[in-house]
Parts: sequence; structure tokens; C-alpha cells
Amino acid sequence: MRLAGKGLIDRSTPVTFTFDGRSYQGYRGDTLASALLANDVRLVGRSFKYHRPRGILTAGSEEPNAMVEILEGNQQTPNVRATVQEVFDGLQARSQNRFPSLKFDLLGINNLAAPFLSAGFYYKTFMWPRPFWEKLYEPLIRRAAGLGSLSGRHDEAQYEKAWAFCDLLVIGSGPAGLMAAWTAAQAGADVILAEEDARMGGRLVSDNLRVDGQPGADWVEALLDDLKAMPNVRLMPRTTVTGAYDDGTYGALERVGLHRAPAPHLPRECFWRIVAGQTVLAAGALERPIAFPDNDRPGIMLASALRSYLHRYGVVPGNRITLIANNDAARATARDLMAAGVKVVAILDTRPDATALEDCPVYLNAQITGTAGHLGLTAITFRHAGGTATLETDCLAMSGGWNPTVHLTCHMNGRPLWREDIAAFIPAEGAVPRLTPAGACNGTFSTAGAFRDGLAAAHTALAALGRPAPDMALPMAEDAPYTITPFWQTPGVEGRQWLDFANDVTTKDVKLSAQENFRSVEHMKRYTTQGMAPDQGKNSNVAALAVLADATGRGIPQTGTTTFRPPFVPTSIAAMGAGGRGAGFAPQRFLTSDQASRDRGAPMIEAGLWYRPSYFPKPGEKTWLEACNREVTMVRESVGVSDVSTLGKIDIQGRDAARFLDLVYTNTFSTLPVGRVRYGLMLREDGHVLDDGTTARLAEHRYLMTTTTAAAGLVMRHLDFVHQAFCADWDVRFLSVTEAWAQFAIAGPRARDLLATLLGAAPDLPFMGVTDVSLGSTPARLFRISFSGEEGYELAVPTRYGEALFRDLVARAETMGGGPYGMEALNVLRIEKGFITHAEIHGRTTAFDIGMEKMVSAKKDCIGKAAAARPGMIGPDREQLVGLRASSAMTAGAHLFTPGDKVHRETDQGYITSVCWSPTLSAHLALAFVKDGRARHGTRIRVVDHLRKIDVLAEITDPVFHDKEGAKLRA
Amino acid sequence: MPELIAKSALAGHAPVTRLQTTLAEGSAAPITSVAPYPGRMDRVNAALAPLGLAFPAPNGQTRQGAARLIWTGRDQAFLIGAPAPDGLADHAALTDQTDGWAILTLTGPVAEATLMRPVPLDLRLGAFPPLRTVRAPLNHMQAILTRTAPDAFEIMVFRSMARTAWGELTEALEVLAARAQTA
Amino acid sequence: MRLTCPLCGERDRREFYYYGSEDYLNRPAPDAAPQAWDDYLHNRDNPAGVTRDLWYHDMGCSSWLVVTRNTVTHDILAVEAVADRKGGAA
Amino acid sequence: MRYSGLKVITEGLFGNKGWKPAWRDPAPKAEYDAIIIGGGGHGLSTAYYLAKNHGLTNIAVLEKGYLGSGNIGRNTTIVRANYFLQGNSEFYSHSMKLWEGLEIDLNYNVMHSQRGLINLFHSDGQRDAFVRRGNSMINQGDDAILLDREGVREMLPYLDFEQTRFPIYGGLYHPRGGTARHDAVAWGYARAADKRGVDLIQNCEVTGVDIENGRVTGVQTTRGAIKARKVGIVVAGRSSQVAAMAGMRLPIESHILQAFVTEGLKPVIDHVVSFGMGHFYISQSDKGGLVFGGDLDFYASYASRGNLPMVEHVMEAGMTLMPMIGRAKVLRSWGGIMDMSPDGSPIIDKTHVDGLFIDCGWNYGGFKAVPASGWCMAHLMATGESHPVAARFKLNRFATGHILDEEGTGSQHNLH
Repeated sequence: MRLAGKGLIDRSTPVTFTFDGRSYQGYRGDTLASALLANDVRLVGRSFKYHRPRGILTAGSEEPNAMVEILEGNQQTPNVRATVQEVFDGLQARSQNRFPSLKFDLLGINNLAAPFLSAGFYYKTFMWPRPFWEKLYEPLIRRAAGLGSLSGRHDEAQYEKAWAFCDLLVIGSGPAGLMAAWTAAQAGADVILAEEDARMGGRLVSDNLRVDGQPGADWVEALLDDLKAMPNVRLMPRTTVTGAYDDGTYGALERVGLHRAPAPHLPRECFWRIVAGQTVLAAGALERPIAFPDNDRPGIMLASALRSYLHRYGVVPGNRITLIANNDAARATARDLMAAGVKVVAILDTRPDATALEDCPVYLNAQITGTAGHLGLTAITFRHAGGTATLETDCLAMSGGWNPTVHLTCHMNGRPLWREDIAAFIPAEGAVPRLTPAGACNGTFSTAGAFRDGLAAAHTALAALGRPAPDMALPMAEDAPYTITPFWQTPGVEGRQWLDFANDVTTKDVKLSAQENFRSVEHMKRYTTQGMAPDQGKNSNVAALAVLADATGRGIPQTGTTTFRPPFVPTSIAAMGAGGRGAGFAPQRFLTSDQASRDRGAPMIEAGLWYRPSYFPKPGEKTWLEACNREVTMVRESVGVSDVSTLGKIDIQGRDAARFLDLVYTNTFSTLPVGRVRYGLMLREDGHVLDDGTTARLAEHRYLMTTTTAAAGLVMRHLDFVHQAFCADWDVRFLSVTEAWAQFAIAGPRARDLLATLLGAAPDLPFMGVTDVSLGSTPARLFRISFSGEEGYELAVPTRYGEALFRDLVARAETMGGGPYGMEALNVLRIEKGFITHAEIHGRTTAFDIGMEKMVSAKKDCIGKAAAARPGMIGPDREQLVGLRASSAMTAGAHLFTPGDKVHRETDQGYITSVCWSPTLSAHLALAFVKDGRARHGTRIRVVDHLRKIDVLAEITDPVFHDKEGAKLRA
Repeated sequence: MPELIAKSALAGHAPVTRLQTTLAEGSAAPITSVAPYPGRMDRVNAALAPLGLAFPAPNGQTRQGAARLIWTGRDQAFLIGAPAPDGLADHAALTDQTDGWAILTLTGPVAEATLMRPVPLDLRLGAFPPLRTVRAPLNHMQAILTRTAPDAFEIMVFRSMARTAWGELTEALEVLAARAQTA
Repeated sequence: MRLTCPLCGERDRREFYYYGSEDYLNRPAPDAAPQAWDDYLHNRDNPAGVTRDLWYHDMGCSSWLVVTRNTVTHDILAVEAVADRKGGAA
Repeated sequence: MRYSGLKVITEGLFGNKGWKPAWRDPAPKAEYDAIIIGGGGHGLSTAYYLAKNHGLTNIAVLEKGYLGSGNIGRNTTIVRANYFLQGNSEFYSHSMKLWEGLEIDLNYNVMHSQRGLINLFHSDGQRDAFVRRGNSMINQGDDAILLDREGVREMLPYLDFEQTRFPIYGGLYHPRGGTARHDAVAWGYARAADKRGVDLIQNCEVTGVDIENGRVTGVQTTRGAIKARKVGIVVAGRSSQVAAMAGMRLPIESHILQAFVTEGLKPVIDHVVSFGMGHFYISQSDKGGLVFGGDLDFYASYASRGNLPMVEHVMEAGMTLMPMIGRAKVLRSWGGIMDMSPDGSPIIDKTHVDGLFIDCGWNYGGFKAVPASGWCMAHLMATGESHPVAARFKLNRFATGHILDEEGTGSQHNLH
């Protein structure tokens, strides 16, 4: 019911929304919860396990009951707290975890079976017969479990991530937070004030409080106006700080677009990374429920929530309201309601010694023994100092005291401390470095106390920041002491008393857990699932701890507490993963020939973040293999052009460049003549092959190293390490030039002819030579190297000319019967020639395995040499690189067996790493690793690929199939 | 041999303007990496003197007219806008980097806010004043970032990643514009 | 977690690549006993407390760094460049 | 007390008042035949199999906190036997067989669910590597099926097949892979070991290992000295510290692995899905939470908590692979301390001290190994010989170069 004239909502802007298909009206400034309560909707959800009817318990993000699905186009967002979701025109909400309807939920039957569904019951049953678990029991459990549903469709909405830096981060904008922010702002510090709520002010806008004689909300507005005008202050409403991480880093979730209809590019949420020099935590406190039989009915709410709905939204959720409390502060609820003309039936104070001040019946030493009302509260039964009684009431406000919101102070393993006088945990000092708690989250509950705390915390932060603190007057506000006598549960009654509403954990479950010796607080939590629901125990952990302490005969401090972990509120994957969807997960690298290749219809494949052409289809070719075969033959018989710019290129200079290369390569580069190129093998320090490639000596003190595409970054980091760790004083400098040059392979018997047309004369370059050339006025570099086994060149030009050169080379090749070739053909060509790639040097390969142990120079040290000599790294037990030749297809990943052996792990002789159909040799070829393989050339081996149903015999050969002597290379 | 036609990294990408802030492709040539050999800084500076430049301190740059020398990492700076002076090669490794980088400029009132989406750095004016040059990530890419004026930045990324950088900055700008529109 | 790179200044952890214990700096002589190589490559003190380990400023200046820090609290106590350490050069 | 559906019903009818403690809380005796240091999954299963397979019942498990307080209670609950290398494949195969009878054996429902695991691949090269692995699995007698892109689409229609950065080429499907309820595994072993007479001693921290003339004689603890001729160190996450008490320096570095769980959701993910390219794996628990994780935080740490860069990376990986989970909200994250070895494979071996044994180095694959690890460690402690399926998990394999490096990333502890 909405009260006239109360609340801070914008009554000039009514909005229409739906809940479960029915249309309702609210006002801008309402949450879904306040608007539903204003419309007298009390039943909003069903509980997790027993499917109990549930209403709205709180007015904040800790809400355990009122979770709904928000519908939006073909999307739906599950588990949205009605207490946080703001209403807007067109908002569509739906209840969840019920079938067929909220009022009549078939799984409500679980409630009747509750005796058999006690804590941990599933560990004790469903074991027999075994197959029934996956086939019957588990599917039933899975279907029943869960809360809301995802749409199952890609979430393609906009999300955002951003960074912010500040001197002081203030978390929470209640009196403590505002005071801290205001003080630091006056001192000139850069301040971020983050507030979870849409409206700043905390309890100042939710309670009937006066500051400096003004209504709290007015005082807040005036201060916010001042803060907004300051360039060093950033106000972040709707922003929940979700986690405290090392060195002043905080995660925070801003609800950017959730309170309005979607708009193009408007993010739903933004995940902030805030880096703060100092932090003041002014996160307030959370009121806690009291356990009594059937304390979970719709209409039973937290006392402070009632005050929030009254003062903030002008809403009262009942006509006949009762209050139960164990502390003085909560009794303001009754007074405020009565002042607003609402009927308060009675106040039940659990304390025997409390005083009765209010103008309504007050029962002392009161304990609720039962409640009634199926879909909403209708009555309570209780005992009190003078006997027992039943009252008709449709709304019960409860207050079991307050828990400081210590959560963020636990994120770095800080353990909160129990304070007996307030019966609550407060943050341990220094729990998060550079963070000072202030106000209610630090156990200071009066408004004046919060102001004092906020000021003091600001002073602490400013001192740490090295800024003088300004003189600030403390606002005048109430300063009542907080008095509480703990009361956790109604003793000596039957019936279930809920602790964790969301997970349906009752005091019985906690007691059972202790009975079964799950007495450690962690065991209790895990056994009962207490505190593992969406509210993460914010409403229930302390009471559950008290019940456990009672059941085990220990005190609360001895019982300990479970750990709060990030995030403080559930945080969407999409927000924290903003930017990752689609191609955003990793940078895309494009070749200069990219468009030219795509123009020719080449399918592109991903390789080390690059996109490379797979093959260049010609009209009439139906499969990739046809194109590939043609391209291979083209290279073998004429000339092919391929973009090899993705290979890593490192310019290495200095008087010690040669010495440096000798250290990082197994073989020797100091002896390489200028103008020549040498193949090099690089090991990791653990003796396995890191990478291979060619390195050219461009000048006496200058080399150009080539790495594989995949290992380019790895090699650069390795070189940096070897240099900085072992020879920082050497005269050597190196830098990647991968991006600076576009480089094209020109391979085949007519490669030289092609170059002759391009350069005006055939290049006179020996095999493994390098020279500078000019293409018109463009400087270029020509290498005579080959990865195909044919006479081959690589021509490099500054990248800006890459596309033009590629198009030119391809056009020239085509006049000679040649053309471009892609990765598929490149792979076949190299397999025919027995050249290895990272399919073979897969990280477990040694130089010995690939037959290159002689490349490990005996004359010098190199990285990896010592470890490569370990007995396990060499010898006939190791699998050695061989070629395989067969008349039918083989597959990479097939395993190898000696013909006649049983196919089993223990008889495994090795495996295939690369395969191809060789159009050149008209045979199926493979590269493989075989135990003692070099001694087995000429023998047969059985190739078995269970996954692809291959079982063929192959001949073991030398890995070089084509032009073993290298005559073509050197032609 | 016909002359090869040069193409810039972001050829075909028209400038994008939102909230009076413009993302555009920039240019700078030549770019030469200068990496002094150990113990030769004095001679490097002597060789640079004719250009009116000195080897910059980390995160900084020196400039004279169109020529500037921006710090780009350990023992390394990029000489931009002027050829390497004679004699420099005797004391520093010089490497042509002209074609290795795509250059983007972001100019306008929300340039800083835009960059503080993908760049994990404190770019507030006080912490990141004009002429500061740093190596830093732009999301998952390595970048060289310079504040050229209070409201202007130059961003260099590996040339092959230019399109990704462009896309990410455009998105950040679009989002800011949508936020402004609905605020 | 934030590391102060001696060249680049304070940066987020995401800019750095982690290698492992500073043991990797103490490369044995080529002819050292196998035990020395085993210790170098594999065996670690692995303290629950202060350790010194190697980080690479991958997204920054490309410096290798020795970071002194606490593995329990994540406090960073010191950061120095590998190349600048005394007696660091082979 | 035997657990059964009937028992649950009869207890329910009588107010659940008859349930007995799942295990005793004995005071430590002065001497045992064998002591297991570490009351996590591996320690408890070692004790159980020592009692069950080898008849040793005068044994104790010493746990510094509460039973199951280590990584058994902090993981993503995946059970699989999909290894490539000899030495690993037979071990995990053995573990899988034990999982498949575990509920009946322990009389405890650990909710082992063989819902199938799919490893996605994104290039021809990755496919070949997975085929190589799948064939190893079949050669060992386990199961593997190669799925092409359409095969994956049929099973996991919610993946992004169009826009994702790393296109999905297919997957290696391991039908027997799945999950189990992690805490229940610890509790099931604890209860079953206790029933066989094993003393489970909680809040008992080992502070020293007593060695005389090269032979172990017992341990010092916060609850006094306890003698034993055989001591097993089974404390993954703290292996280096406990081994140091016996003068050992292990090939181990401790690292943080974070994991995440969302709020409960109606079933959307029926399998375990692993996205190698993005280091992301996910399943949905029987309670409805999406349970997922990624890679290590990558710096040595004992802090049991991680930092944002890996959090964000994992979320971004999820968004590129299956953007339908975007609106699921992460409820809780946690960090476990992993024993990272230089080749990614574990150690179950004798030490240089007679009677002192060690089981460690589980990297982040320890959960699925719990049954076989205990089985093999028990075998080693009882017989003094390595069990055949764990024969390659030797401490000295690094020195000799007999490396078991599935990933091929080399001797850098955090890369496995």
C-alpha cells in the first residue's frame, strides 16, 4: 500500500511494468520490490529446496527470497533481486523456480517430504543400483535444483570494462562514507564515492533521521550538490564494490543500463577496476532475521526494510503490523509506522528487561512459537513474560540485531573479530592494507558515531596520503547507544526455523550436522549448504554460527566463522568478461595480403593470432585437397608464392651478436659468413627443443633471426632473459622486426625466372644466401632459403608495400603457370621434404629425437646443452623422428605398433605427428616418432587410429622423402 | 618493375567522432629504433646533438621541431620524424621500425576517458601529463602511448593489429557516447 | 596486484609474465654436476613467506625483474631489474 | 551405521534423531604403525586403502585443520582419465575404475556423475594432438570419441560457432569423464576409514619429523609427539614445508588456482566442457551453479586467493566460447594452492629417509586422482614398492630426464 506524501520517489513519473504477465504501476525511483509491495503483491518467489512461498525480506542486494527473471527481447536475466531492480516503463519481470505457477507450485510437495530431505540426505542414498544415479536420480535432482533460467541464447548485449584511479575510494555513501568523502574532497584528494544504491545517503535516506536539524535526505542532497561541483570528486551511484584485491585494487560493478529500456551501445553493466591509494569502507551493516518456526512466510520482513519502504518509497507492506526485536534500535520501526498512521498490532521484545515506551502493546521476553498463512502471513503465536498469545497480523517486522558489512575486509584472508557487546563481527585491524572501516561496518551504529568515524577514517587516509586534513565540523545527529541482547532462535519448540532462507537451511539442519560430527563451521556450512545460496549467508551466517555454537557447547568466537570471498554481490560473467565475446577475446593479426587472399576465395585459418590462407580454390575444384594438390604440383613444377610474414623476425646487432647467437643456438653462428644464412636449433634450458629457424648474417655485427610463427613471442622473451640474466654487459641489442617487413616465399623451378622479371635480372645468389635488392625505389631483401625443397627465395619489403608486392608476385607467377599457395600446400611441401614444425617440436622433443644431436656443438656451451645430456633424454628408448610411407591414408595422432603385437598401451611404439597425400610421390606420407626409429628404416609398422578407424601398414623411412640430396635446393 | 604502392595500416578507415572526440589514423615517418650499447650513452647523446635531441628518460621524450625521440623500453627509444644522424650507428643499434607500427590518434574532451577503458593506466592529467610516453597494454595488445596534449593521445600498436585496436577504441567511444546520451 | 617496474613505474599485474624462482639466474657452469643442474631447473625452496622471483615486463619495457615479495600476504617488498643487479653479468 | 534410502526414510520418520557421527574424534595415541600427514582427499584415501587393501588399521591421519580442508574442498570437481603419456594414462585409468565403484565401496554417495567431458579444439594441429591423446586413452582401455564441428554442435548447441575468436573445429569426447561432489569424496573416505579403525585426528598440525639414523621414527605435532615407523606426507599445497622438516627440497612451486561458481540456474550445461585455447572449463553442478575455472594466477603464492587479471581472463574466455552464460552471475570465487611440479605430473615415491614416503605434485589435477593416489600410496607404504600404475611418478625423474610432460611446456612449474 502506498502512503500519500511519503517517500523520495518521483510521483510525477509513473511507470508501468509487468510481473508474471500482470501489469502494475509504480513510480520512477521505485524498486521492483517497493512497487510490488505498493500494489500489495506479497508472494514473489519460491524457495530453492522446499519450494516454500516467499515474499520480500529486505530492501537491499542481500535479498534471499525475492529473486525474479527480467525479460528483455529474446533474453532473460535470472535471479535478479527485486529489491535492487529499479522499475521503468516496459520492465517485464517473472517469478522463477515454480511450476506451473507461483501460487500453485507442484514441487511444493518437497515441503511435505522435508523430514526425508534433511541436511546431507543425498550423501546417504541414491547409491544403488549404480546406473540409476546418472539415469534417474541425478536428472531428477538437477531438474528440481537451480533457481532462474538463462535464455540459452548468446548474450549479445553491450557490456563494458573500465579503469579508475583515485587517492581515496569511499565505499558506501551513508553518514560515515559521506563524511569521509567530504573531508577528503576538502583536502583536495581525488575521491571516488561508490554507492550500491541508485540514491546516495544510506540510512539517511531510509530512516527518519535528522542531521543539523534538517531531514536526513535534504542534508544529503545539499552535500551531494557540493560534491558534484568538485572536479576532484567522482560519484558512482549504482556501483557495488565487489572485491578487494592486492595493492589497492578493487573490482566494482556499475549497473549502467539496467534501470531503463535498452539503448544502442549503452552497456547493461560496467565492471570497474578501481585503483585507490587509500580506501574508507563505509558499507554499513545488515540487519539479521530471527529464527522461529515458519519464519519464512511472505509478510515477514526485516524491520529496517520496513523503514526503508516507508521513508524511501512511501510504502507499507501490511495493514496490521507486528514487530519482534532484540534491540532498541528496531523499535523505531513501530514508532515510525504509527507516526505514519499505520496500525501496529504489537511489539514483541525478546528481552525480559526492555522498557515499553510505545503507544501499542509491548510484550517482553517474547518468543514466537508459530506463524500461520499459506501464501502470506496471517497470524503469529508467541509466548511472553505473561503467557502465550496469538495475534492476527499480515506483516511482521523482525530484527535480530545488526551485522557489520565486513565482507570486503575478509577478501584478503582477514578474519573478523567477535564483539560481545554488539553480538557481531567487526573487521580485524589491517585486514586489507590501506583500508579503514568506518561507521556501521565497523560496529559504530549511531548516526553521530558514523559521522565521527567517517571523519576519523578520512584523517587516517589523508595522513597516509601525505595531505593535511582540513578542519571539519561534525554534523549534529542522533547518538543513541546500541543495546542488544542476542536472541537467535526460539528454544524448545517443534517446527522448522529458517536460517538460510534461500537454501532452505533450518536450525534443525545445523543441529543435525553437529550430531553427525560435522562440527567445524566449514563442515557445517558444506554439509548443510548454509550460506552457500545467492546471498552467501549475509542474512544467516552469524545466526547459524550461534546455533552451531550452542549445539556444540562452544562460544561463537571459538566456533569461528566461514570466509567471505569475492564477489560481494553476484556479478555477471558478461560484465567481468566484457570485450571477450566474439573476436574480442584476443587481438586479430592481419597480413598485408589478407584482402588479396580473401579476394581469391581463400578460406582463412588462425595461426598464432594471424589469419593465413588455407588454399586458393580454382573454379571447378570441389575439395580443399584438389586445390592443395594443384598448389603442391605448381610449386614442384613451376612457381608458387606464399605470404610468410608471420614468421618471427628479430634484428640482432652488436659486437657480441655472434657470441650471443652461439649461446642461444645449439650450433655455431660466429662462423657464418656475411651474406649467408644458416639453419639454427634452439633449446630450452631443460634440454628440449624450443624453436628452429634460419638466421642470416647481414653484416659483421648484424644478424636477422627467423622464428616460427607460433614461437615468435616465446623466443623474444627467451632472448631477453638470456641477455638480461647472463650477459647484460655484452654489446648486443635486438628488436623484433616481424611487423616491419612483409615477406613472401617464391618457390619452384621457375622461381628464379619470376625474380628475373621482377628484378630485371636473375638473382645470382647461392643457396642459403642473402642480399639487398631494389624494387624500383623500394628497398628489399632477398633470401635464398626454402621450406618446400624446391629452389626457393624469400623476398621482404617494408610492410606498407606488402599488399602491392603480393599482388604483383602472384600476377607474375600466374603468367608462368604458377600462382599463390596456402598453408595446406605449404604443409605438404614441407612434409615431403621432411622439414619439421611445431607438430614435431611439440615441447617434449629433444635434438636427439629429431636426429639433430650433431647440431649441438661440442665446442661450446649453449642454453639447454647440459640438461639435454641427461640419460632420459637420449637413447634407443626414445621415440625418434622417421618418415612413414603407405599406400592408404594415415592420420596424424594415430599410434604405431609392431605388426603382430597386440594393440595396447604397453606395446605402443610411437605416433604420427603429420600426414599428407603427396601428389609428388603419389603416396601417403607421414612424419612420426617411433621408438628406436632410426634403426628401423625399411621395416613395416602398423598404424592404428581408433578414433578415425584407420588400421594400415606403413614402411618406416628416412623423414626426407623428396630430393634427399638437396639438388633442387642448390640448383 | 612498376613502383609498388604503399598502403597505410588503416587505409580505408575514416575518422570516427563522438562527443567531439575523434579517432583517426595518424602518421609518423621515419621511425628508427635507437638502442645504445652498454656504456655508450654519452656518445649516443653526442651523436644526437645535431638533431637537438637527447636520449629520453624512461616514460619520456625529447623533441626538436618535427623530430622527436620517444622512450620505448629498456635501452631503447624511437627516433621519429628525422633520419638517424651520422655516427649514431657506431654507438647504438639502429633498426628501421617505420612499417612496424600503426598509429592512431584520439583527440577531444573524452579522449582520456575513452582510453581508460582498454588501458590499465592512470591517465589523469596530473599523473600522465603531455609528452609522457609509455609502453602499456591496450587491452591484450602491446602499445606505445603518448599524451600529445591535455586532450590528445597518440597510440602505436603493431601494424598487424591495427584493426583490432581501431575496433576497440571505436567501441569505447560509442559506449561513452551512449552513456552521455542517456545520462 | 601491482608491481613497480623500475623503468615504467607502478603497473597492474596483468602486464607481467611470471617465470619462477630467482634460482633461474644462478645458471651452473656447463660442466657442473648433474645435481647442480637438477637444483637449478627443478628443486625449489618454495617458501610460505618472503621469496624472490622473476617477472618479465611483457606489456611494458621488456625488462626482466627480480621481485622480492611475500607469498602469503602478497606484499611486494622490492623490485629490481635483472640486468642491473650487481655481478649479474656472466 | 549403514546408509541407504530406507535408512533415510526411517530416520526421517523419527525426526532424524538417530543419525550417528560420521567419524569419531579420537585423541592421538602415543604410537601408530603408520601415520599419514594430511587429512585431505589423498591422505584420507591412503588411510582407507592401507586399512582395506593391506590390513593396516593401527594408523592415524593427522590434519592441521578440519578434514577435507585443502584442495579436496576447493576444486572444480572434474573426474577424467584422458592422458596421453605412458605413466599417466594407466594411473588415471586405474583411478577411473575406482571412481566407478566408489559409492558402493564407501557406502557414501559422492555423486560421481559420468556426464561426459568434451575437450574442444580449434585448429588442425590441436585436433591431431587430441587424436593422439584419444588413441592413448583407447589403447589403455578407456574411452574417447572424436567429434567434428557438427558433432560438437549437436551436443553443445549453445557454443558460439560463428563469432568466437578461435573457431571450433571439433572436440574429443570422453563419455566416462564427469564430475563428483568434492566434499563428499573427503567425507566418504573419512567415514569409511574411520569405520575400519583409522584414527582421524583433526586440529593436529605436524611441526617436525623425527629421524634417527636415516630412518623415520615419528612426528612432532601440536598435540604432542607421535611415534611411527612409517610416515606418509600427503599434504599437496604444503608439501614443501612438510618435506623441509625432513630435510628435503622438492621440485615443487606453490601456485594459486582460482575457480568460480554462479548462482543456481536451471540446467543448461549437461557436460563438462573444456576450452583449451582459452584455458576455460565449465560444468553445472547438481545444485544448478555453473562451476568453472581457468589457468593459474601464475605467481607463486600460498594466499588461497587470486587477483583480477585471471578472473577477467576466465570470464572473457567464457564469453567468447559460450556467450549464453553472460547473464549468469558469479556467486563466489576461491583459490586453491597447487603443488606445481616441473613437468606437470605427480610424485608418489620413497624418500631418502627410510620409512618416509611422499605423495605430492598434483598440479591442478589432483581431485580425479584421489582414489588411485591413495591406492598407490597405500601400496607403496605397505610394501615398500611402487604400484605398477604409479611406477613413473619418481622423485628423481627430473634429475635423470625421464620427464612426464603432457603439455610439453618444459621445466617451468607454473606452465603445467
